[in-house]
Amino acid sequence: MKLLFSIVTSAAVLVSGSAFADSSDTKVALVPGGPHPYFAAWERAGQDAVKDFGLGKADYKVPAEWDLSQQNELIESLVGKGYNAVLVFPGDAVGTNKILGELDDAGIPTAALAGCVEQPTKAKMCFGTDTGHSAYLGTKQLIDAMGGKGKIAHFTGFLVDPNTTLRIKAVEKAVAEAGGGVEIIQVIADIDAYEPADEKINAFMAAQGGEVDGIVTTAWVPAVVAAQALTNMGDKRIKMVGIDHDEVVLTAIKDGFVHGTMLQNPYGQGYIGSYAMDKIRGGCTFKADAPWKATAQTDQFIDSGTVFVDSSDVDTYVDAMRGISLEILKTFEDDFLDC
Amino acid sequence: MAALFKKDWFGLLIVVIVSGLAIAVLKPAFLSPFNLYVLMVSISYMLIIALAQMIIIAIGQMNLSVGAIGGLVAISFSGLMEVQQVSVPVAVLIGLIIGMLCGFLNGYITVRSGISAFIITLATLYIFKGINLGITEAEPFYNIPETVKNFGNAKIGNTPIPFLIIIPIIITFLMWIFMNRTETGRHMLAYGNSVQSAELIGISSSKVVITAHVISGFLAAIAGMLVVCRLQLGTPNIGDSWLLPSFAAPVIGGAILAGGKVDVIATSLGVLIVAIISQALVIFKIDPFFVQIFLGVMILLAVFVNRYREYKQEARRKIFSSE
Amino acid sequence: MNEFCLEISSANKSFPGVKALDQATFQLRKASIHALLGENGAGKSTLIKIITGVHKQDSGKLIINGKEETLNNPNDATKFGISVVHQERNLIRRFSVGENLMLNNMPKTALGLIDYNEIAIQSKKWLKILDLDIDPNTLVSDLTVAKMQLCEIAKALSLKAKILLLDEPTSSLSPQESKILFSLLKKIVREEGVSIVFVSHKLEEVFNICDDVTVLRDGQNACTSEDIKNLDRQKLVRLMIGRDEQIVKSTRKNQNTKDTILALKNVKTELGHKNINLELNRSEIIGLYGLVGAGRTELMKCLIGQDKITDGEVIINGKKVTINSPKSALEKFKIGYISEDRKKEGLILIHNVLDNTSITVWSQIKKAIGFVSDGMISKKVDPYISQLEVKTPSNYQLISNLSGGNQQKISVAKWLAAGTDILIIDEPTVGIDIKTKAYLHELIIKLADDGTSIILISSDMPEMISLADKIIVMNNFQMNGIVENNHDYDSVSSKIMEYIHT
Amino acid sequence: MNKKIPNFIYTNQFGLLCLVLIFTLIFSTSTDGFTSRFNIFALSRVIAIDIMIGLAMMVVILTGGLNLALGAIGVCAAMFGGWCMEVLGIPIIPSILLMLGMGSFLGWINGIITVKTGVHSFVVTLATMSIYFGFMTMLTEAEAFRRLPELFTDFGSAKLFNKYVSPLLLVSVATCFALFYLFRFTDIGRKLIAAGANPEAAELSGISVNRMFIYCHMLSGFLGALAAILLTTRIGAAIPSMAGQLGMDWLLPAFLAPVIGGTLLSGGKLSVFGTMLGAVLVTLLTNGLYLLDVGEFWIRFFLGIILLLAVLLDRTREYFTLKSVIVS
Repeated sequence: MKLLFSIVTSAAVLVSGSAFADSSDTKVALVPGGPHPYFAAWERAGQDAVKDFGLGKADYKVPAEWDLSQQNELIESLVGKGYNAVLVFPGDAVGTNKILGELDDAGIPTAALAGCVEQPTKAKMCFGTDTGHSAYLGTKQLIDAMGGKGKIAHFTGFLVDPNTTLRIKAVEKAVAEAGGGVEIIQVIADIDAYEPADEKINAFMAAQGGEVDGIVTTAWVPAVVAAQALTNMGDKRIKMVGIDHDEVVLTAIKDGFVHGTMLQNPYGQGYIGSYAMDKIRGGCTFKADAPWKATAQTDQFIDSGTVFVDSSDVDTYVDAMRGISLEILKTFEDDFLDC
Repeated sequence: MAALFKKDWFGLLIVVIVSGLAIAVLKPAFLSPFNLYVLMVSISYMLIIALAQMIIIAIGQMNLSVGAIGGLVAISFSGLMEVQQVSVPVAVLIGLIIGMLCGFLNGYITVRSGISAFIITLATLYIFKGINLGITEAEPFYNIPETVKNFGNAKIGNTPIPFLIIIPIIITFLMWIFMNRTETGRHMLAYGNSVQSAELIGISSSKVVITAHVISGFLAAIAGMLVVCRLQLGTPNIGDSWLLPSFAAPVIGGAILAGGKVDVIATSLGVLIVAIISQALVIFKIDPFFVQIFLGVMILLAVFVNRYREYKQEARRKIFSSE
Repeated sequence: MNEFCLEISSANKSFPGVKALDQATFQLRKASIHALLGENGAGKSTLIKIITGVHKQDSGKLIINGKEETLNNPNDATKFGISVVHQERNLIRRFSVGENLMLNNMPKTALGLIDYNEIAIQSKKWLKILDLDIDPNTLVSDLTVAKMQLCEIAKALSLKAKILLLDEPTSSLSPQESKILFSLLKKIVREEGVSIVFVSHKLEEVFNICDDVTVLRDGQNACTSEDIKNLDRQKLVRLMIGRDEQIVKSTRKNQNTKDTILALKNVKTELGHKNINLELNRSEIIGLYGLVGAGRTELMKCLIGQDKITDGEVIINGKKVTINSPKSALEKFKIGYISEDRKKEGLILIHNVLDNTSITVWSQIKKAIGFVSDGMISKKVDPYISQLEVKTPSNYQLISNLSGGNQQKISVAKWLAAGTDILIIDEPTVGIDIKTKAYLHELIIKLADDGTSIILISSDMPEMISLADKIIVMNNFQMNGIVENNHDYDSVSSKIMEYIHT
Repeated sequence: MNKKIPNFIYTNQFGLLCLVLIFTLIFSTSTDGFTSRFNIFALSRVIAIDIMIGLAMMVVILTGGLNLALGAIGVCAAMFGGWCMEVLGIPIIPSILLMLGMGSFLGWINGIITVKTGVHSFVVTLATMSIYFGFMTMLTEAEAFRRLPELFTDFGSAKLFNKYVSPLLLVSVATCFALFYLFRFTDIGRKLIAAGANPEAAELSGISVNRMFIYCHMLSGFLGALAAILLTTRIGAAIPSMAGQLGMDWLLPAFLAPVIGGTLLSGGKLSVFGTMLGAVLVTLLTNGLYLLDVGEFWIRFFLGIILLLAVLLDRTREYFTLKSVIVS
């Protein structure tokens, strides 16, 4: 809550002096993959975008379950209800494409938010985090913290999620680049629920806690549980790099049990994403020579900001995020759009 | 000794001992105090979850909403403490009452409508989980009081025994007494054996069914709160993953889904076996892609073993009857 | 002595659409055995349900020990010492005998927990009254059917029953077992002062042990508390069915054909049968007689391939064959089996008349790509349904809504429709009223006369003797001997008894 | 026999039909967009898949069992088909046949184990669910097959009848009719029902109950694969997460449709069109609730309440019709 609040107040700075006053008929739906705390900032981001950019609507709409079909159903009902732009966290990097294509056919612009869909796609852009790259950077940070050598464990989410495979490969890549000093001793996957994550991560700590030097987590739940486990053990020897901004993880960073976390920028995603959708509905198109970045999944990627945060800047990362958001917004129209 | 052999749980006990020894020999770390602690912690709430399902299996029904009740209680418990600043004992009490109310609702609707509990609890699963999400909007409660957190982490003296496991041990003991030594418990088993006979005997089905569901809700509530103690946060996801393990342990313990045959000790050993296996999978660094297959094969194996035992017993009975 | 311990006067009870009891009156003397008789649907079970507190009468009085009482539920009845032993077993099979006896009233320790030692001690007492030598710790599932029945009575007694209702208690007992039961009943009446209401279709039993008789017909009293000495069998039957009983006299025609259609030679089965030898001729009725648990039904189930025959030969029409499933028994060898357990093994209660009757013929009448319509089925089975005079509002009536007699007719009809050569009929008239019973007997004889060979399993000695051509006596999964039946009850029955005890 | 029409009023299907009509009326008057072309088309597609999933579960419920592995079978079939089309380059029709074969095969394994061990299929399919799904993730490494023939994926987006209806719905409705024919008008279908209603009686009446149970499981696998095919054309790719972790996302629609549709959980009684209407009702409700703006987080709650009311209503109907039958 605190976090959300500070992001919100920072938003005022973003838009001070903005010139977006005329109201448009753009109705943006911000659709996450399912109920999850990560996306909570989108709700406020949408509301602020309406206020600041004069959108018709920008509503945060959550599928009742983490389920691709449920998400599709929700999106379809939203379109039926008159929403004419959709920002979606893809329920599946491949499976979400079909519905985005159909929305495009119906004249509704869409974009992938927070995570990407794989190309070929009709999504106008992917604005968010390159999941693979984030895992890669996190691992790099971990290896640095370990002094370039040691044994690493990797905890991640559902195997059926293509992102999980990307993350496993990214971690392997970072380790390979570190030369022979670093070794992955175990990958534990399929722990996207708290109880099994608690069981398996603690079992790992019990069995290999003495051997392992570093832990990288690339999904929300494993990050929370692993941070909690290290805190409980009072272990500061094992270095850990987590993901996202769960309070448990942030507190553990402050207390020195976790080295750092790979933060994303959910508020900026929702805020700038809504803005971009309005622009596109207003007739803008993406430039052919826009400074896209390329990822393993798409070459129409715009980084919403992935920041590594450790104990030195855990209290101030909100400012860092704000800076990034400002930066992106400032040049967004000039860099990416033809209006 | 011969009497021991006939017990459902005897074979399971051997499995536990043999597999425990085998793992310990291959990986001595298995018997390290920390590992034993971890094992006991994970057993602590799984045991209660399994018992919450077991008592419904005893009366020949299923409770799909065990996890949803646990989740609802978990977030109510932590939410009360964080948002309403309610003291811990009061929050526990309210949590238990919510759990029992949910259970009562399941039992009452099942009895009064005569519709299968499977369907009723499928609907209430939606309702309880829906209230959970409606209240939390998927956001966890983080500010759990220190006493609760400490309880989740504390060990008894210098032993590797977690404080947490005291509750399940007491509950298991009470459940054993309940199922074996109290009239209501025996009436439940009788009801599970044959609803018609039980009613003719004069056992009140509404009393039996509602009591079983209330106990199930009560246990689910305890499990939900234990998970909060353990995770040190009240996340709305608690309970989502309970359904399969809640059935796996009683089934491995030889419970018959048609009702009337459950065993508290065998169910406990079933929990232990599942926990040992999932630990072994981590300890031996089994390829994550194999883990699912392994668990499935284990359940099938348990099924085959139970079947084989029954077959043996049947054969014995046949020989007796032809004498 | 002449005081009534239970009285029902002018009771009326209606269910939607049916008047089940119409001014019914019933008086039970203390320490007597009172027969409650009537055809199915005459109102017996409604009367029993009123006595046991399951239903409440619409009007009329219920007087217990001279005082008018109201019973709201079965527990109220128990409080007044009224206990009922149902036709269906209601013991908990996975519980011990002792626990079953004490289930309503478990002895407890100071802590309020069940005291199993005390259960054993107390239950032993009740078992002893019935001269039952059973360890109270034995599981019920390990008992024989007869012992289960006796346990049920022990259980009723354990509830301090002063009024005991027995609903068809002998339906699954052999004559010996019945005899034991009767002497026990007489003993508890004499020694414990218990009054018994006895419901049975077997009139021999009624004359054997009852003191008084009440007969119901269409919800009204056909006679009220009549002394049994004033009645004889014919009078009783007339009271029950409103006309004279038509006694079936076997008038078999061609009994001398020697055309062996089925033969078993030295058969052994996985269930434990040994040395089974049997020859069945065309148009012959062979009876299989024995105590419950003698292995008769089991032998037949092995014959039709549900369980395995492990050794010996099965010869059908002169050819050695192997029957590995009831399906091939029906389709290849035209053998049908009418189960003793209508509800569990014979019929599909949640399905309608048409589906139940035609279950055996779908394969026969199907057209291209398995097409079978209701019309085709009706055409095939309607003749049998009407031939058997099944009373049903329509072919789409659910079987569970039919009376027991009509249900049994359906389970026969489906095998008639299938057109079997060999028909195994297992206990065809258990729990069936006299009218339907007589009808079924005629039908069996007619079937045999028309060329079907029949194996008849029955524990009803008169039935066996009036129908079978020869009677095979079984005991302990073996054949003890064959009795040629000359339909003379006394001589044949004593021969059968001899064989049973060898 | 001569009163077929009035009897229909007492059936579960009629009650469902009324509910469907009532809710359609409520939603179309109180929400914007419910009757829009896009929404109706989208509904038709979701309904099509839910019907198929419901039917696949229904045929196992017929035996008094459950098929928890349904979703896992569906995903396995879809991934197998994706592999056939993308990697092996097998044409569409043979690939579809292979997928259906795969589904039936996995169902057959469920059936065989259930029949041979005599253990409740709930437990058996609980185990095979993990095994099938585990093999699937291991073999595919969770990689999706997304270069499927366009003709195949276009089917999922095609629009018929003035762009109101998806052809997927036609497939499902046709399947309903085929199943109705099977259960109502063929000897094998009648035998399946009889075996489910009372296995002992059916066996003694010359029906090979074990074989019938295996057929039911195979049919369930077949229909599960068919559902997966529809879903694959709809998603445009064969992806391992299409039915969620372990394929369990399918289970709720799979149970809801038959159960609301009046299929008896203890076996032996089913209603093909009831299942169809059940799927329609559930999808309609979800869609309507999304449109009604009840707050997405409360949707599950309202869905649960309405489901409860639906089954209770049905029970009340049964109670009253039973009474009226006795009276008449």
